[in-house]
This record gives sequence, structure tokens and C-alpha cells, in this order.
Amino acid sequence: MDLIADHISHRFGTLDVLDDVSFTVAAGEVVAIVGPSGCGKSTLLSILGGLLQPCAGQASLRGAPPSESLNPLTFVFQDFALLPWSTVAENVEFPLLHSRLSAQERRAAVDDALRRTHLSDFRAAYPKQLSGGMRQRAGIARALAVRPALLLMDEPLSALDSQTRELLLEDFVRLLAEGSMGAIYVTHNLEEAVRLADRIVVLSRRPGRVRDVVSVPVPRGERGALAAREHLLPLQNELWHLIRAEAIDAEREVQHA
Amino acid sequence: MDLIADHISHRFGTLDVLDDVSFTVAAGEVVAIVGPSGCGKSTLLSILGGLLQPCAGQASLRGAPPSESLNPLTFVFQDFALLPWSTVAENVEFPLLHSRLSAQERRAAVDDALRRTHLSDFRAAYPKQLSGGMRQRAGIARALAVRPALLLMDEPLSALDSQTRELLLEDFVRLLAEGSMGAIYVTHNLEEAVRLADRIVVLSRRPGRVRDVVSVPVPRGERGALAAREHLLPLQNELWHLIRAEAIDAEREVQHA
Amino acid sequence: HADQMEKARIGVLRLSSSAPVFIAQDKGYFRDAGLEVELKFFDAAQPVAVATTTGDVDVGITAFTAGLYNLAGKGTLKIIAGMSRDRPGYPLIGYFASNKAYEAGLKTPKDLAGKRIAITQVGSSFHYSLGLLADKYGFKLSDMKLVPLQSMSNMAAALKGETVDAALLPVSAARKLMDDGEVKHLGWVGDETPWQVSGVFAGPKTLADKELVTRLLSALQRAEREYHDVVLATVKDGHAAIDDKTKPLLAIIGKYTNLPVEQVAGNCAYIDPQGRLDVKNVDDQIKWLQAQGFADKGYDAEAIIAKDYVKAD
Amino acid sequence: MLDRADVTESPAGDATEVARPVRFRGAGFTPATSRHAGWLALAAALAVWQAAGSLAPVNPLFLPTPVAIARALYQLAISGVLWQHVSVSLLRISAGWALGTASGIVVGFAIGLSRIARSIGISFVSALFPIPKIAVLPLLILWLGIGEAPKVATIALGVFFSTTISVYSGVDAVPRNLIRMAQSFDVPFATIVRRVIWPGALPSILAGFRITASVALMLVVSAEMIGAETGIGTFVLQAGNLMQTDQLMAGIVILSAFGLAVGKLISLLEARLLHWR
Amino acid sequence: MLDRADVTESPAGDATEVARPVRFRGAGFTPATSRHAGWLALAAALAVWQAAGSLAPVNPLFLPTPVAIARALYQLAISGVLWQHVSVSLLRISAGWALGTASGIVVGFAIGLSRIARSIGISFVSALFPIPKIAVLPLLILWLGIGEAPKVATIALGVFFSTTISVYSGVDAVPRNLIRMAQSFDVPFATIVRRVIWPGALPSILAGFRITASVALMLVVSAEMIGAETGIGTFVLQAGNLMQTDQLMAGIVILSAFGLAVGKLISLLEARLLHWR
Ligand SMILES: Nc1ncnc2c1ncn2[C@@H]1O[C@H](COP(=O)(O)OP(=O)(O)OP(=O)(O)O)[C@@H](O)[C@H]1O
Ligand SMILES: Nc1ncnc2c1ncn2[C@@H]1O[C@H](COP(=O)(O)OP(=O)(O)OP(=O)(O)O)[C@@H](O)[C@H]1O
Ligand SMILES: [Mg+2]
Ligand SMILES: [Mg+2]
Repeated sequence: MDLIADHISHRFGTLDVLDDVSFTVAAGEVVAIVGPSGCGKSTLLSILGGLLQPCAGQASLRGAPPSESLNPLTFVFQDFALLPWSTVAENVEFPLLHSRLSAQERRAAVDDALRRTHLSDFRAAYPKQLSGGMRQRAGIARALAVRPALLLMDEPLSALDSQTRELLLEDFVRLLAEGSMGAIYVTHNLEEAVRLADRIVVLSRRPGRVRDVVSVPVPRGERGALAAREHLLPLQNELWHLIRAEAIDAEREVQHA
Repeated sequence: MDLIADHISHRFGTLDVLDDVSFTVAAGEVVAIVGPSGCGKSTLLSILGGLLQPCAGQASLRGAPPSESLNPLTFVFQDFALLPWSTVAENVEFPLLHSRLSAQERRAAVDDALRRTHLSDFRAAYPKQLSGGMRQRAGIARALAVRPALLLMDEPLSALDSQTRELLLEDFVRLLAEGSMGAIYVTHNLEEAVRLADRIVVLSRRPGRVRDVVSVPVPRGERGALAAREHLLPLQNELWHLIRAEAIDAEREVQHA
Repeated sequence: HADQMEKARIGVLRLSSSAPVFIAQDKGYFRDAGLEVELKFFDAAQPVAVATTTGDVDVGITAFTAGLYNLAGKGTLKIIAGMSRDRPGYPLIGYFASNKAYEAGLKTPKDLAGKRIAITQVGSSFHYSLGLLADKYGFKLSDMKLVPLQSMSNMAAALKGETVDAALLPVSAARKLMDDGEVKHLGWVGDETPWQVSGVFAGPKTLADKELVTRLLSALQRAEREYHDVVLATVKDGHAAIDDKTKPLLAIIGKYTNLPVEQVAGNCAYIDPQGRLDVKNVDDQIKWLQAQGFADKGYDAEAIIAKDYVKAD
Repeated sequence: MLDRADVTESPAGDATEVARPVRFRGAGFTPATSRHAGWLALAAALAVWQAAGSLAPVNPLFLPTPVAIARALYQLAISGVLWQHVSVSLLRISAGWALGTASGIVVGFAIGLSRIARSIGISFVSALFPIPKIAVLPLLILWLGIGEAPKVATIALGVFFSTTISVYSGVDAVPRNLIRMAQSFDVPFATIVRRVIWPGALPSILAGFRITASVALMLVVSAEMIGAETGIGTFVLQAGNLMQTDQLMAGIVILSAFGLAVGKLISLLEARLLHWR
Repeated sequence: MLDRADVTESPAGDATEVARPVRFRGAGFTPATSRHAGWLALAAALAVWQAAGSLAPVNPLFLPTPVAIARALYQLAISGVLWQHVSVSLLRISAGWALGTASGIVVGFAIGLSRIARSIGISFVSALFPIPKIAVLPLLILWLGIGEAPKVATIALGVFFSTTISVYSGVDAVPRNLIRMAQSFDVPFATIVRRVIWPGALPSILAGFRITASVALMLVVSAEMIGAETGIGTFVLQAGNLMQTDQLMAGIVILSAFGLAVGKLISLLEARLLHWR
């Protein structure tokens, strides 16, 4: 199942946010979207996942999703979006409640998702009891439980401290290597993009346009080694120089409310 | 003026947070403090800056602070701590209001601090109108305006997105190179530590103890080049392996409230 | 009559001015007329009229107030008979002065001009009495400063505390204050300005039931006649005699008003033996209230009296 | 050295397969008010009400029609009685509100800032707050006589407790990090209170004003039950006593309008004082 | 390869210079309640009050002593009158509160979820909310008679508006990201309402209960002014009328105790239902 961004434009009131964005994410591919603050990354992801209707163009799917997938396009949110009144297990089970699964299958799916995210010991904990990292793991477990074809991740690590971020990044690498699941990974962080993605879509400042699509030269499986990391540092550096001027502009923007 | 952490221990109720922490920060030196989440870094910084009284040991100063310094030990906060009802200029002026400066000197100090943080165009803006990066710049301008001998920075970049963080990091490098000001820089982020600090104090998990004090081999002024960055990557990597296991433990801690 | 007993609910206050109702109930005159009467007691005149309007009671017996007239003016109830009257020789409502005001020269009802006087509510019978007094002595109502205090006890307290100069109080409430020397008596409303104080009224549904109203009024009149002939006939200096003949009736009144017989005897409202209504006075009341703005314009006594039942003076 | 990918895409998979749009699933849950509809609904309700009153056999005593109410209002207005009532009540409300608010702010700040005041204050406030002020009215009359004093005191009392609570909640809600910041610059206590705690507590204090305004409005009606000759509360109670329902409704409309006006005023005040939010 | 710095430090600067401690500047601004002090203060206040009443020549009519109030309470309790009054009022409060709360929750949810209901509802609620319910009492009596109905209706009305406001504020405050999350998993509307919006709005609804409980308590006193023979409000008003200040104070103490009890109950409810916060 491929996801196609087909000449998508969007505006909020008088604010042009996205301008004619087109690209395709092939089945199983991991695509990072980077761009300066406020360039419309989150808006684009909402449109791709069907949570927002674009003003022009459309998001479409080609090919059937895997038959076992309960929710082919599944979000992972920056702020985790856990129900604070539910335990970790209940949160993971939440999207399965109205699915076609039997109670037993549901339990199995929850257990499996918790195991894959190393959360089995925390199933009865409430979100407030957990560190940010564990909360996002629960968010990921919830996403895995519906067996997505494509994960839509909106800065899933940006609310975490650097060490936790590093730990979860290692987990993402592992999880994305495991199955045939693809991902769109929106981020500000070029290191994350370079370490996770097959290709990187670079958006311009608002209104967001596709400035560049960059392939990462090292195969995903081989990026763990220190040497590979040193090898990718120049790419990261170059990407930074590509967007640095726009990042400065975005940062110096004043909101007149 | 040197700052001495002299066998500092602290506990909150029954929770041991710091255990016999000792080190010295020489005048003009930049020391990073890294350690896993909840190991007492913020607590330590509060004690060093006189905002908290330790249960045992003490923070002390040796040598006179620079005579022009209005507030030798000055904090920069993670959440910026700007007064939301005051403009940028008013925020920067706030700590000067009760100082010995005349109105004119005050104005000059504010202008100078805003200029050094590239905020001159934003003096009339309110915090809510600004991006996170600009807010933290305002926090830094406020700190600079009192001409500190030592900046106490508690994860000053952790609330910012990666690109803004990179931009402010560049500014910190510049500002710390300019004068004779020293800094204690608390962070989770090993890259920041490696790029900013002369020495790095590594704390253990709670109760925080000094596990290691590491000197960064490349002089501060020479770390901008890509080659130097590649040279420092292994140090960063090694630090990571030093604290990784503890970071995992810290992350997997459940709060029973 | 047991086979044709009809039920009726009567709203009254626990005041001696409703004495015939208590007598008729206690001595079974209602029952004799084929009525099974339930008395519903209220603590103020106003709610009785409202309850008659809303159908909570079938018949109301209480003092005429602006509120009652306004309800009647909107067609929700009509007056079917008279009840008590203020009349010379029958002390019921008195003018009372605080000691301080008395010292300062407030000695007679005429002196009330320019004073602070407590009443229950605007448009109440006290208010009207003062209006009559003003007319009688040729000063303006607005010359007096009226202070509405909602309840008798508030008025008594205000008078005792000397925050007002004077108040109108029923003799039952004032007796103890007078005896204790805490207030000074100035005169009786009945002596100064006689008027029709209270009456019997009913809502449209009851009015349509001619049988019921006729039986009820006849039973009431039987009691009124007895009360008039036995008790009122003995009144001298505002006091009824307490003897073998009057005692049973006084005891009945005392039972319903929660007062000892001695007090009941000193507090006998005049009630017409035939239940007649002073229609002229009622019309005067309405005109006065309309002039004060307390009653809506556009109706007179004619419009609110059930002519089929009322015996006019 | 960037390895540009082909921007004009030739994705894997069968390109001849038809693409179907991603289904939109983000609808709803964003109810916005349209001022328009609100006014329309009010107008419609008034029309139905008028029709019910003038066509169907609803006794106007039970529900005076909007036109009758408007007429009553108009007559009150041109006779000048309205202004008299409103101005007297306004005076009572202002005096009581000002008194209650001033003392509430002082006590609220004391509770918010001092440990002793807090320990003592909170137990007193929580014990006395739930007492309906109307029940205390007789005592106030006993203590203060039947003049203006007990009326103003009733309002002040009601306002005082609400204000105290909203002020100390506001002080408690001032972000501790701002206070720590000020302390880290050696800012003196008084300056911290004036320049950090006061503006920080202001949103909660203003929100409290919204409550105390409605409390004052409610209590002025209760307070004017006893010994008042003028005042909008007296007027309403009198109309109720005299069963003049059109007047009563007119009074209620005035009270409602007054409440709305005060609400508007506080919104303006908020927009002005809290523009930084 | 880590370049270990000397942990046993030989800092730059003259080591013989004496070090002085960093000055502590983080004092204050953390007022905590000590339950202890609160009770102590209450006890002290009662003692002073009692002393004033029994020693100094303060007329007990103006301020009955605590002992006199306690005696009045005790007599009310043993004579059984107290329970009669309290139970009747409790019944009225429960009925009115339940009615007002149920309808308030329904209307509040409608306003929170539907655009039409919001447009219409908000203008009605904001127009009717500020009206003191005591002013409407005569109308309610006209409409509903003088039995229990108007008393219950008065309470229900007061509770209804507060509840409606707190419910729709609560619905508005449910984090939109949680709703988006549910939508992104194709969770049906009804499930979103039941499992996301309802628990999300619950904190605000329970906070509303705190307000409506005190509203109900206040209104029961007002409502019992008219045509009631028993009830704690009637009792208080009667005591006030009869200037039996010790009885009056006893009634006030009961009202206060009742308010505190309800507050406690809601705190328990919150601890139980909102343990996840
Ligand atoms: N619902 C909305 N209504 C109006 N404007 C919006 C809305 N959502 C977003 N915007 C504006 O649209 C622009 C793009 O927003 P978006 O969140 O997509 O950017 P982004 O690239 O995700 O930014 P960031 O990097 O900060 O997450 C921003 O200027 C934002 O203020
Ligand atoms: N005022 C306090 N009362 C009780 N416990 C506290 C208090 N402040 C901090 N703690 C606890 O003390 C421990 C250390 O806190 P501290 O904030 O110093 O850690 P940290 O290293 O700064 O953590 P982080 O990396 O998350 O910022 C934590 O477990 C924290 O929960
Ligand atoms: Mg975004
Ligand atoms: Mg910290």
C-alpha cells in the first residue's frame, strides 16, 4: 500500500500553510519530513492521515492495505495522547474495543504490543506514574496493536529529554526493522531523520513546499555502528545548512494576536 | 571567583537525592553536569545558587566576584521564567529595578543585553508572541544584564525544538567565548555538554554522586569545525555508554503517588 | 348527609379574626352542611390568596391585600363573603410607639405624621390603615416614612430596639410588649378608621360549584351568628367576658390560635353575624391601592365580587 | 554530496492501480458559536411566548407576554421610578462589593503568603463560606439596625468569602518558577509581591469578580427584603407580593440585563488587564 | 579514552583564601497549612467568644455564646425536631439538586457537542443565569402551587444553570488531541463521548458540584421562606423572626456543618473518580 500526497495545498483562514505538496511513500518505506517551525509539517501529516481536509489536492492510497491491518494509517503523537484515566493496558486496548477482534484476540494483541515495547511490567500503571519515555512507548504500543501499514509520527520524541530520546530512537530502529511497516516521521531533528529514514523530504518555510527529497546513503540496517554515524554526520551538517537560514527566520517570527 | 560544592547531600523527606557531591568550578570555567533523569541535577543547581538549603555540606564561594557584577550567581531556567505580563525589555529590566543602577545605566544595560542576544527588534513583544527560542534568548538577556560571574543553567535548551536548540547552542558558544563569565550547564544532552563545556561532571543515578569528571580534549574555541565535531563524537559515545544503563533504569521508574 | 359529603379545603391564618371558621369546624357545622373541610394554615395573608389562585385550597379566608385584589382583578378568584372588620370598641390592630418616640411627643395616632413606621409589606392592610389615618387627619401618606419589615416579629423587634418610631401591631402580638412597658399604645385602628378587613374568596372552579359554596357559607354564617351573639355581645372595654357560655367558644378559638383563653378574650375581632361585606369600603380600598400604584388599574369592586353569593351591607 | 532522490517519483507497486482518497475521519467536535443563531433563537423564543400569551388562553397573570413586560419596563423608565430603584441598588451593590472585595483581597493575600494566616484563615473561611448569607440577615439587622448597614454588610459578606477564596487560589496558582526566578535575582519580598504575585494572581481574581458580581446581585435582592423602600430588589419583591407579574418580569429583565452588563464589563477588564495572556 | 580530570580538585585561585557560603535566598512563598493550627485557631476564637459573652456585658441576644448555641443544638437534637427539619430540607435539596444536575448535564453536553445547541444554548444560559432565583420564586409558586414543587424547582433552577456552565466548560476543556487520537483510530462518535469526553469533562463537572451544592444550600433557605412548615431554612428564618438568636445560630451552625459535609463528600468523590490525576 503506497500513500500519495497529491498536490496538497492548505490554508487556515488567510494563512497559507501548504503549497502544492506532492510525494509518494512506498509500502514499507520510512520517509522523514523535516522543515523549519510552523512550515506545515503537522498540518500535512493530519491531511495524509485523514484528520484534516486539504483546501486543494488530496491524500490517496494505492494498493490494498495488509489484510490483517485494523487501522492502516496510524498516528503516533508528539504529546503521546494517552487517556490519563486509563492504565497502560487499557490505553493500548482502547482502539481495539470497537474492532472486529474477539476479547481473546484483543488480549493477545495488547500483550504482544506491550511485550514489543518492553511495557509488560507496566500494564497496570497510569500515565502520570510513568516517565515521558514510557508514556511514548505506550503510545507506540497502542499504534502497534492495530497492526498499521504506515505509522504517521509527528515529532514523537520531541517532548522527551535527550537520553530518553536516544533510547527510544534505538527502539524505533528496531521496530521499523522488524516488520514490513512503513512510516512517515515528522521531525525537527536532523539526526533522527538521518538515522531513521530511507528518504528525507525537506519542506520550505511557510507556505510549505517540497524543497528537496534526499536519500540517505547508508542502508537502515547498518547505521548503528560509530563509523556509519561519523559517515552520516556530513549529510546531517549539509541538511542543516540547507534549512538553517529558514529556521532562523521561523524562529524570529512574532505572533500578533 | 570559584564556586565550591563542598560535600553536598540532600534529601526530600525520605528520598535521598544527593549524596556527598563535591567539585569546584574555577572562575571563567564552563562545567557541564550530566546524569540520568531524576538524579538530582536541578536540586544541586538550586543549592549551588542559594535557592535551596542542603541537608549536609554547603556551596561556597572563594575569591571576590567581579566588582561590576550585580548578581554573581545568575540562573537561566529551563522554562525561561519570563513574566508573561511584561514585554521583553521589561523582563530584562526586572532584576535591575532594585539594583544600584541609575535609570540611564539601567536602560543602557538592557539595550546592551538585548543587542548581544539579537533581541533589539523584539523589545516591545510579549513572551506569548515569541517562539520558544526567542523566549529563551530573553531569559539569557535578562541574565546577561546583571553581569554574572557564573551562569547557572538548568537544561536551558531542553524545552526547544532541535533546530532552535542548534541555533541557541551556537549563541551560547559565542556568548561564553566573549567575556570572562563562567557557567554551570546542567543537561541531559551529551552533545551539548561536549560542545560547550571545559569539563563534564557525570552524576550517578539517585542519590546523585559524582561518578566521573571528564575534561573535553578540544579547546572550546576550536569546536566549530566539522572535523572537531567528528573528533568529539567518540567522546560523546563513550559518555553515553557510561550512563546508558542508568538512563534506562531512570526511565523505567514508576511513581507511586 | 353522609352519602353526599363533599370535600373542601380552606386556607386560613391562625388568627382570631377567622374565629367562625374554627367554630364551624370544631362544632361540626361544616359536617352538618355535608362538607368535609380540611383547614390549611398559612403564616401570611398573601400565600392564602395565591393558594386559592393555584388551586391548592378551594376557599381562602384572610385579610384583603393588594396582592389579593390584583389576583382577583386578573379573574383568578372572587370575593364571596365578608369576615372581620375593624370597628370601634373591638381592639384588633393598634398603633404603638417606641418609648423614645413617646417621650419625644408621639402620643396619639395623629402625631404619626413625619415618623418612621414599621409595616409588614407595602400594599398590606397595615399600609392601607395608615392611608386611612392620613386621610382622616389631613396629612399625606408620604409624610410618614414606612419601613416594610416582612414579619410581625421583625416589627416588634424594630420597635423594641427603637429603630422605628412606631408600628402597627395586632393586639395579640403587642400585649406582652405593652405589659412589659417596652412599647406605648397610641390607639386602635378600629376606633380611628373602621373598615372591612377580611373576607372569604374562592377560585373559578369553586365558584362554579354553587352547591358547595352555598353550604359552606351557610355553615360559616351559623358559626358567625353564634360567635356574634355569644361572644361579641359580652365585649366591654375591648374584653369579652369569660363565663360558662363564652368559655367553650373561646377555648375553641384558643385551640386553633395557640393562645390562652384570657388572651383570646381580649382580642376579639368584630364579625358580622350574617357574613355581610362592606362593598363600598372594598371599592374604596381598591381605588386607594390603585392610586398608590399597588393595584393594577382597570377594575373595581363590582368586577371581583361574586354577586350571587355576597350579601352587601 | 546530497544524494537527491527523484522528486518526480516512480513509486514501487503497480502504477496502473487506481488510487483512492484517504477517508476523512476528523469531523465534528468543534462546536463554534454563531452569534447570529443565538440572537435568532432568542427572537424566536420571544415570538412563540408572545403568541402563546396573546392567542392561546394563557392567563397573563401566569405568564405576562413580552409586549406586556416591555410596556411595564417602558412605563417604569419614563416615570423615573426605574432609575431610582436601579441607582439605589447600584449604590448598595457597589458599596458592599467594594468592601467585600477589598477585605477579601487583603485576607486572600495574607492566606496566600503567610503560613500562620493560611492555617487560621482557611479553616475559618471554609467553616463560614457555606453559610447562606440570607440566614445571617436577622443577626446583621440585630447588630447594625435596619438602615443601609445590614444590606451593605450582607452583600459585603457574600462577596468577601468568594473573593478570599479566589484570591488565595490565584496566589497559589502563581507559577513557583517565577517566584524562584525573582528570588534568584535577590528581588525584595515586597517587589515580588507587587510585580510577580499580584499580576500572576490577577486572572484568578478577575474570574472571582465574575462570581462575586452575581453573588452581589443575588444578595441585593435578599437584603432589600427588609426595611427597604427603593431598590430593584425591593421592587421585584414588591411586585411579587402584589402579584403584579408583568412588573415582576420587568424587574427580572432588569436584573438579567444588569448581570449581563457586569459580565461584559469584566470581560472588557480582562481583555485590558490580561492582554498578555 | 576519557580524559579524566582530577576529581580531588586543585582549583585555580589562591587556595588559602577563605571560602564563604553562598547566601540562601530561596526562603518563603511556600505557605503550607497545618491542620493543627486551624483547629487551634477555631478553638481560641470560640473561647474568646464565650468569654466575651459570659464575662463582659455583651447582651446574649446580640451574640449568643457558643455554650448557649451548643445547648440549643443539643435540645433540638434530643427533641427530634432537628432531624425533622434536616430530613425535610435534605429531601428538597436532593430532589432539586438531582433534577437540576441531570438536566444540566444533558444540556451542557448538548452545548459542548453540537453547534446548533451551542449557539442557542449559550445565549439562553447567559441571559438567564444572572437572574437571582429568589426573584423568580413568586412566579414558580404561581405556576406550581405552594407545595413542594416550587421549592424543589427553585433549587433545581439554580443548580441547572451552574451545572450547564461547568459541564460545557468541561467538555470544551477536554484536550482536543485525545479526541483526534480517538478519531485517528476510527473510534465511533458514541464511544468517543463515553470514553474520552465524559471522563475528560468529569473534573470540571465535579468542581461544578462543589458550587451547585452551595447554591442548593442557599436556595433551600430562600425557598423555605414561603409556605413551608418544616425544614432547616424555615427553622432559621423563624428563629430570626422570633429573635431567638441562639436557635438562629444553631441553625447556622447546622447549615455550615452541612456545607462542610457536602464539600468533604465531593472531595472523596474526586479522590475516587479522579485518582488518575
Ligand atoms: N487549526 C489552525 N487554525 C489556524 N492556524 C493553524 C491551525 N493549525 C496550525 N495553524 C498554523 O499553521 C501553521 C503551520 O502549522 P503546523 O502545526 O502544521 O506547523 P509545523 O510545521 O508542524 O510546526 P512545528 O514545527 O512548530 O510543529 C502555523 O503557523 C500554525 O500557527
Ligand atoms: N520539592 C521536592 N519535593 C520532593 N521531591 C522532590 C522535590 N524536588 C525534586 N524532587 C525529587 O527529587 C529527585 C531529584 O529531582 P531533580 O529535579 O533534582 O532531578 P533532575 O536530575 O534535575 O531530574 P531531571 O533530569 O528530570 O530534570 C526527583 O526524584 C524528584 O522527584
Ligand atoms: Mg508540528
Ligand atoms: Mg532537572
